[in-house]
Amino acid sequence: MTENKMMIDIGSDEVLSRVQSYQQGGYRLVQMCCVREPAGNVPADHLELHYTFGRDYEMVDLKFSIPPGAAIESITQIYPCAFLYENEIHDLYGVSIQGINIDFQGNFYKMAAAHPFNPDIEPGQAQKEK
Amino acid sequence: METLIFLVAFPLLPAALLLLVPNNGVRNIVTRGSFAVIAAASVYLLWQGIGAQPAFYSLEAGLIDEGMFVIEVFLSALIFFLGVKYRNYLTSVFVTLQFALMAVYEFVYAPGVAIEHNLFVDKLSIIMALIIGIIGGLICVYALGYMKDFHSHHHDMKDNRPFFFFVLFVFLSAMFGLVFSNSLLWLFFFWEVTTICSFLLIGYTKTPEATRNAFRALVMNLSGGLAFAGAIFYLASQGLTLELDKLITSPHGLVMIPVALMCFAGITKSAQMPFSSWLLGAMVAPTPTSALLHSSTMVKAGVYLAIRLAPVISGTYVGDMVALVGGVTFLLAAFMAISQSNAKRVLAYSTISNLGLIIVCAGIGTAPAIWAGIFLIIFHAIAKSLLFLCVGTIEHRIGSRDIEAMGNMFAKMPGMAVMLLIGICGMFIAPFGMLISKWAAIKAFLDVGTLMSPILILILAYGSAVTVFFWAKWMGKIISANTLFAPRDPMNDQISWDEWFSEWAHTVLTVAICLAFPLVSQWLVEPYIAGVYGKDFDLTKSMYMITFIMVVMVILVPAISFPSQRNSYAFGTAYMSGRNTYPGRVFDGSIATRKQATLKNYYLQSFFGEDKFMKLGVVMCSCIILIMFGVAFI
Amino acid sequence: MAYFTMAKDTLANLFRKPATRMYPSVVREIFPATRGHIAMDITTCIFCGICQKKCPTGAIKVDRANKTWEIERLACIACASCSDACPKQSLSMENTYTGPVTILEKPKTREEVSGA
Amino acid sequence: MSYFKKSPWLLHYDGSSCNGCDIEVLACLTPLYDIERFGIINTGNPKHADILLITGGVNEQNADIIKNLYDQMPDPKVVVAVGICATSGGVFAECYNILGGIDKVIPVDVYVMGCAARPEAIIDGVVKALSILEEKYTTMKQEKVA
Amino acid sequence: MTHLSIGIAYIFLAPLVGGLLMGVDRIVSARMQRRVGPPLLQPFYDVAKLLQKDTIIVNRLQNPALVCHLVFMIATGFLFFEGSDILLIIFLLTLSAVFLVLAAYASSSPFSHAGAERELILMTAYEPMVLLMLVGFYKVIDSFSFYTIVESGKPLILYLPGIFIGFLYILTMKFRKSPFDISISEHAHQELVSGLTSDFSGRSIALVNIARWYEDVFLLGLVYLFFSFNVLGGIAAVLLTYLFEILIDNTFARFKWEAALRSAWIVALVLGGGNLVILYAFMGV
Amino acid sequence: MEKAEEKRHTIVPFGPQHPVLPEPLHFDFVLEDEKVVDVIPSIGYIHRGLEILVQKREFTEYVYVAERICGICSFIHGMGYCEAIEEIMKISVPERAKYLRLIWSELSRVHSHLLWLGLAADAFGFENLFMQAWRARELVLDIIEETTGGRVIFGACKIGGVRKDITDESLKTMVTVIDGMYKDVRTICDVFLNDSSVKERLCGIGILSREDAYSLGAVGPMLRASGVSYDTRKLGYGAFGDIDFDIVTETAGDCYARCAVRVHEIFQSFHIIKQAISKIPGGPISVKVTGAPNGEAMVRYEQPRGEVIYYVKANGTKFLTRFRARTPTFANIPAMIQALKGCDFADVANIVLTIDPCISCTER
Ligand code: NFV
Ligand code: SF4
Ligand code: SF4
Ligand code: SF4
Repeated sequence: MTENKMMIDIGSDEVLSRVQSYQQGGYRLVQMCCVREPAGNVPADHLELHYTFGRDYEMVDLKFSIPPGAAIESITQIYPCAFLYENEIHDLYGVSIQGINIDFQGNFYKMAAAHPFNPDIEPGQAQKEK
Repeated sequence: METLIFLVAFPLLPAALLLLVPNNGVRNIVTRGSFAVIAAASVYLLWQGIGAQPAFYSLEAGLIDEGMFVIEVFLSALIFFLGVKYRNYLTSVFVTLQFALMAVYEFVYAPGVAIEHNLFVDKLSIIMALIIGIIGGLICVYALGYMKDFHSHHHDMKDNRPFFFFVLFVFLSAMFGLVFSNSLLWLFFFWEVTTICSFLLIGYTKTPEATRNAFRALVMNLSGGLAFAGAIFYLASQGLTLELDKLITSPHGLVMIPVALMCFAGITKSAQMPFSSWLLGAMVAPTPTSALLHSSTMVKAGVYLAIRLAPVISGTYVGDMVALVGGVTFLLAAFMAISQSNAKRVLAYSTISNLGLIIVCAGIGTAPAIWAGIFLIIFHAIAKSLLFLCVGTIEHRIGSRDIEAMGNMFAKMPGMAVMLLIGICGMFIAPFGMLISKWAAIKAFLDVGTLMSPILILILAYGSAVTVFFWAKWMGKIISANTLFAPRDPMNDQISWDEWFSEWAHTVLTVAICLAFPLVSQWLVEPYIAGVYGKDFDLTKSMYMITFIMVVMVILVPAISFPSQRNSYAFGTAYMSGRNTYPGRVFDGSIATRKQATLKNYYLQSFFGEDKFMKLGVVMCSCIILIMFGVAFI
Repeated sequence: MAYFTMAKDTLANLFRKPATRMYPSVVREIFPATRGHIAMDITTCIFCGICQKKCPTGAIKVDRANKTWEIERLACIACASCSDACPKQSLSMENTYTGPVTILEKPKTREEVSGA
Repeated sequence: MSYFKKSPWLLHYDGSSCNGCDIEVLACLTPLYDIERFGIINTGNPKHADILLITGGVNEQNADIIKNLYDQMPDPKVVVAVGICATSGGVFAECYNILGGIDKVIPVDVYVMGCAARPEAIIDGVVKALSILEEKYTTMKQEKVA
Repeated sequence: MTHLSIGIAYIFLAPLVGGLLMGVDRIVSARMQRRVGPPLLQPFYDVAKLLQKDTIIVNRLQNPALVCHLVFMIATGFLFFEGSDILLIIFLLTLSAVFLVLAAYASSSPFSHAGAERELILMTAYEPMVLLMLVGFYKVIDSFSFYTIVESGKPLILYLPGIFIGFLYILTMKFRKSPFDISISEHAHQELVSGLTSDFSGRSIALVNIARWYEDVFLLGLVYLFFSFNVLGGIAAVLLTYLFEILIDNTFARFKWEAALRSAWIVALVLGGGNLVILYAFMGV
Repeated sequence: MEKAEEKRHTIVPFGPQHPVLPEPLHFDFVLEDEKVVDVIPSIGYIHRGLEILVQKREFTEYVYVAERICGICSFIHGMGYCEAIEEIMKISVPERAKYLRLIWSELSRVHSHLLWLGLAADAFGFENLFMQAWRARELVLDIIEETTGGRVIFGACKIGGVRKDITDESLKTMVTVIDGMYKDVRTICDVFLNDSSVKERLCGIGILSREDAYSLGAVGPMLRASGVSYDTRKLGYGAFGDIDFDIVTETAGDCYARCAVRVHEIFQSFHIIKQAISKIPGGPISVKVTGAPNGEAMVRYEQPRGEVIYYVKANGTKFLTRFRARTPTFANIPAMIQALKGCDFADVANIVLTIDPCISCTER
């Protein structure tokens, strides 16, 4: 069996509808993660988010980038188990994610640094925006 | 004889006074004074009775009988009316039937019946009189303080204390009458009065729930009364004796039917399954009522009758069935007590359970069984009353009668906690009363001589095992601590003198009776049994010594080791899996919260669920009762 | 119902020799490949500093100018990255582990190692 | 005469370790190493323990836990830091969330090196800790007398 | 008089025997697991150490309760070997156990609390069987005294095989062995940490351990009664029983409280009750 | 009337220090008697933040850090990291190295599963079984130590291949040792699968339905025990393409099924190792790596606990932009919480352990 995986760039506005369609297509959430130094022509202080879905041995990675300090919608309404990833992204990168079903309010990891992967963002800024 | 009449009649005096003079000061004085008089009189009765033979008296009955009949008519009419008013027609039906039976008796048979002795006193009566006089009296004193608080807590309820105390004292009077009556007619009369008194007390608060439960109690007890009336009717119609002493010495075959009927009455009154629900329902009443019903009066009337009848039914199938009803009730009520967190309900189930054991003893009816049964009555009355009083006081202080709310009691109300602990110890811990009786009961069951023996032993084995569970967890709750040094509850000091007095008196009695039980046995119980069974009976004397030492140890070892601990060890916080802890068992919880680790007892609902066992018990006991009647008629 | 499935073996174990290695009274021979601790042959070292660069924990400090080479044992994870990279084979991975130290023996400064 | 040498009870807490040392500590309990030979019991409860065995470093979140566990142990007690992470933070020393070795929050008596620390090394470490434990008991007793 | 001196001897020797037995237990267990295990005297070392260690308490009531636990445990065994009424002694045993539970309640951490509850469940589970056993003794020997039973020379085991097996079953609970070690554990294999003893330290645990030695000897005394017709055989049987309990300990997963309670009750009913009924039916009533 | 139910809720802090949890993990349990009514987990006790070290360590040294994500599944972390870099740099690893990686990764699966069996036995109170499982595990550790030089941290992988070769002789002895282990492990596993007292504690406990397991994103034995046949090894990464094996699945979805899956996987791994040994080609074990990676890659492997995902992003320097590991335990946590609801307190340890939680992997 050969590996069947792809990475798709999408706009940040189509995230929810895309995720929805994967959910309906029987995909499950494989992972979500965040990168600070996006590639391509996106400004350097943007964050790039990866939402990965899988069905059987097929894997699809949705990539989109958001400007610093932007808030995004949670996908826990679609994939309830996403709360772990979202809380993690929030804590590590300071991305404020709205409407997480189990929101740890920034207490997912208790850390010395507020948002260690994204030192630019003011500590607590993410919470304030909510 | 004068003492007997005095005891029956005297309580009516304060009753009348309290009803007519609704003044708090007067009530306090009258109640305390009457307690002193009644208690003194019952002790005097003991003084007279020790060493004496049972005494039988014939009172010129004509007028009294007539008077009783009139009262009975009046009461029946009242109940009939109430039944109709509250649409509780079953009550009316029962009372009508009962009245019809008695009326027929009165007009058809009464003239032909000669009653030789209508009053009597023997050692059992003395024991009962002491319980009624001292424990019942103490409860009345307690009620002074309690009811005052009660009405200051419940403004929505009408303060009808004069009436309440009136009923209390009438109740005592009726109980005295009940234990001194040799004439079944009189016995029946007092029997019915206690039924009505309890009805009035349960319904005291007049809430819908109270009224409903009062009627339930009434209906169930009336059904017993009906059976009692039937027994009298049968006896009279067959030309048999209507005297208790003669009845229990008459040849078995003839009297089996009325005796079975009377046992049934006893079963209803002592809240055995399937009739236990009335006693549970009675919990809505103010605590003195519960204490009274559970310890010294009402239910004790039921077991008293059963113990009295024991010689007749002993060794018969009727006796076996009675024992089985008691056994099943004993077992299942104990099971159900596990699933309760409401302190009063736990107490209620434990009462039902213990009464069940007494009924078993009565049903077995051998000399050792009766010994055990009588001691169960004594110990249970004292300890259970103590527990009710404590729970009542605590409820007013902490605003809850839930066991789970009683954590930290030792720090907040040390005195109360000690009393409660002693009361609980009295119910199940080794050298204390209930366990001595249980020990005797096991020995008694060993030698029953039929297959009843292993059955009852099994029942007892399981029943007492669960007893440990629900009492011990309650004790645990009391001594567990939320914080190291909780401030004393300021409310502690507001507990009224009457309550304190009554509770401490109970506490002292609980311990004292354990130390003194050899004397009680020698002076009262053994002579009674010797009298009834005609043979000398004596329990291993060596046991006295051991229990004595044990009681002393149970009191002394904690008393010595506790103060010696005072400052020798460092205090620390409890282990919380390494999470940070703060005073009061608070810890750092998930998601940056701070929580209190709550310690709740287990109720094992899935295992010892109330519904399940209640249904089972009702069905089983109903069947057993039917069989009992079946074998009685055959 | 299959209780006591382990009973036979358990009883047999009573008569077997325990599997225990009686350390410390009997010391087992350590596999030659085991990564125990880093040994240094200071005589061959050219103080190039490659080992310092390759060390993932920064346990090695090489001072080119003063020609010193130091290792902090309490930071070394025995990964053998340094010894793999050393151009002179001055470093080698020995298979004996470093013993525990008490608070008193804990080096206040970086332990100087020359030779062993 | 003190019996601490004969009956040291362990509490093992896994700090921010990678599990490597953690499972090696557990391996010490098992037949091949069987530290019960020395009378050691893994109690899992600070209130019973004499020796606190910590693997892994200290991070922001478990610093309190470690302190708390240490406080809940009755005297005399010793602390053994097992593995490089516990002694110095090891390979993670530079991570943002690692404060360093165990000695950053509680006093450590014995350091066991190795990544992962070998069971033999752990046994050595515990044995070494025993004499310290005994010393501590002696001083404790003297203090009590004084 | 000799009975009294045996009783007194119990007070002094029981901890020695109990401690040694526990030492043997630990070694045998270890061997069964292919380990070497601790020295034979390890239990004594442990207690000696615990006595030297500091004690931290959470509640002032916990140590007095433990003292009571120990005192009544000693009293239980003393009276037993002194020849008093066993029925009464069993109540005393319960009393002692209740004090242990109370101590755990007093120390009031979530784990000791749950341990206390579970211990109560265990007590509920084993108590019927204990009572049935005594009744069985009584039925056969007509006495509740250790010495009358011993002197009767009757092979109780032949009369009470069901009861003996039932007793073995609950003995596992009393010895706190797997599968019934649900309320207490000194080894760290417990969702309840150390269960009852979670919040005891130093001296408190020492008290618990010593009481346990006394208890073990007393329980083995009960086992001995079944085989008392032959002294040597009896002692051998007791040791075999102990060995068997260790084997059970090493071949079972821990039960949950519900399984413990239910199974113990069923065993008591079927084996204990059945044996009794047969006794009553055949031995005449 | 008071609300009886709420009054009876016991709140118990469970962990981070708890004898049945080998690793720090905390739950606030809300219990009624011993029934779990609610559970709130909290993690972060092992969060080290090692992913950020890619910015401080050269990518060639980072493999030592990656290996120390976890001491149980250490090898595959190192290997996964290397393969992700190799994918970006388009390095083709020598065949022999692929086979060696496969052998070690399967050995690490065996040791991890045996370790788990022991811990699980401990959780349901079977001390003897715990001891025996760990005794057997030492045999695997010996093989590992002999061939890699480390007992739990292998340190055998590097970018471009492996650091150590296994001699043919060693491979032969490996086969005999494995053959010898069969019987030993069989007796232990038989107890797990057949003993009634064990079954009592495992069967019907912590049931996770197929749907839940799938939609909550469970992976590994947790997923396979619920009847989903999914095993990343089937992707044929490394040398797995040449290996013949079937995915182990169970359908019950309870603790017993998860246990059974792991038990069968142990034997499967033995089988795979033997196959690999019989097929292993000769040749070099590594290629030289020059330059620095640039690009991104997302790869997945089958860890003992399930599918692990590595995402690596490089920018052409020696320091990577981002390394991320999504570990199987992380993915299994929602499923675990689901399985915990309504269970008995006594089963908590069982259920938590049947996901084989590895917190150091989870939190990195
Ligand atoms: N979770 C996890 Fe691991 C595994 N298997 C890895 O990715 O153990 Ni620590
Ligand atoms: S790499 Fe080798 S030669 Fe260079 S400094 Fe280090 S030890 Fe010396
Ligand atoms: S072995 Fe590893 S950690 Fe130790 S000094 Fe060498 S490179 Fe550094
Ligand atoms: S010292 Fe090494 S093996 Fe031990 S915990 Fe730290 S990284 Fe893991």
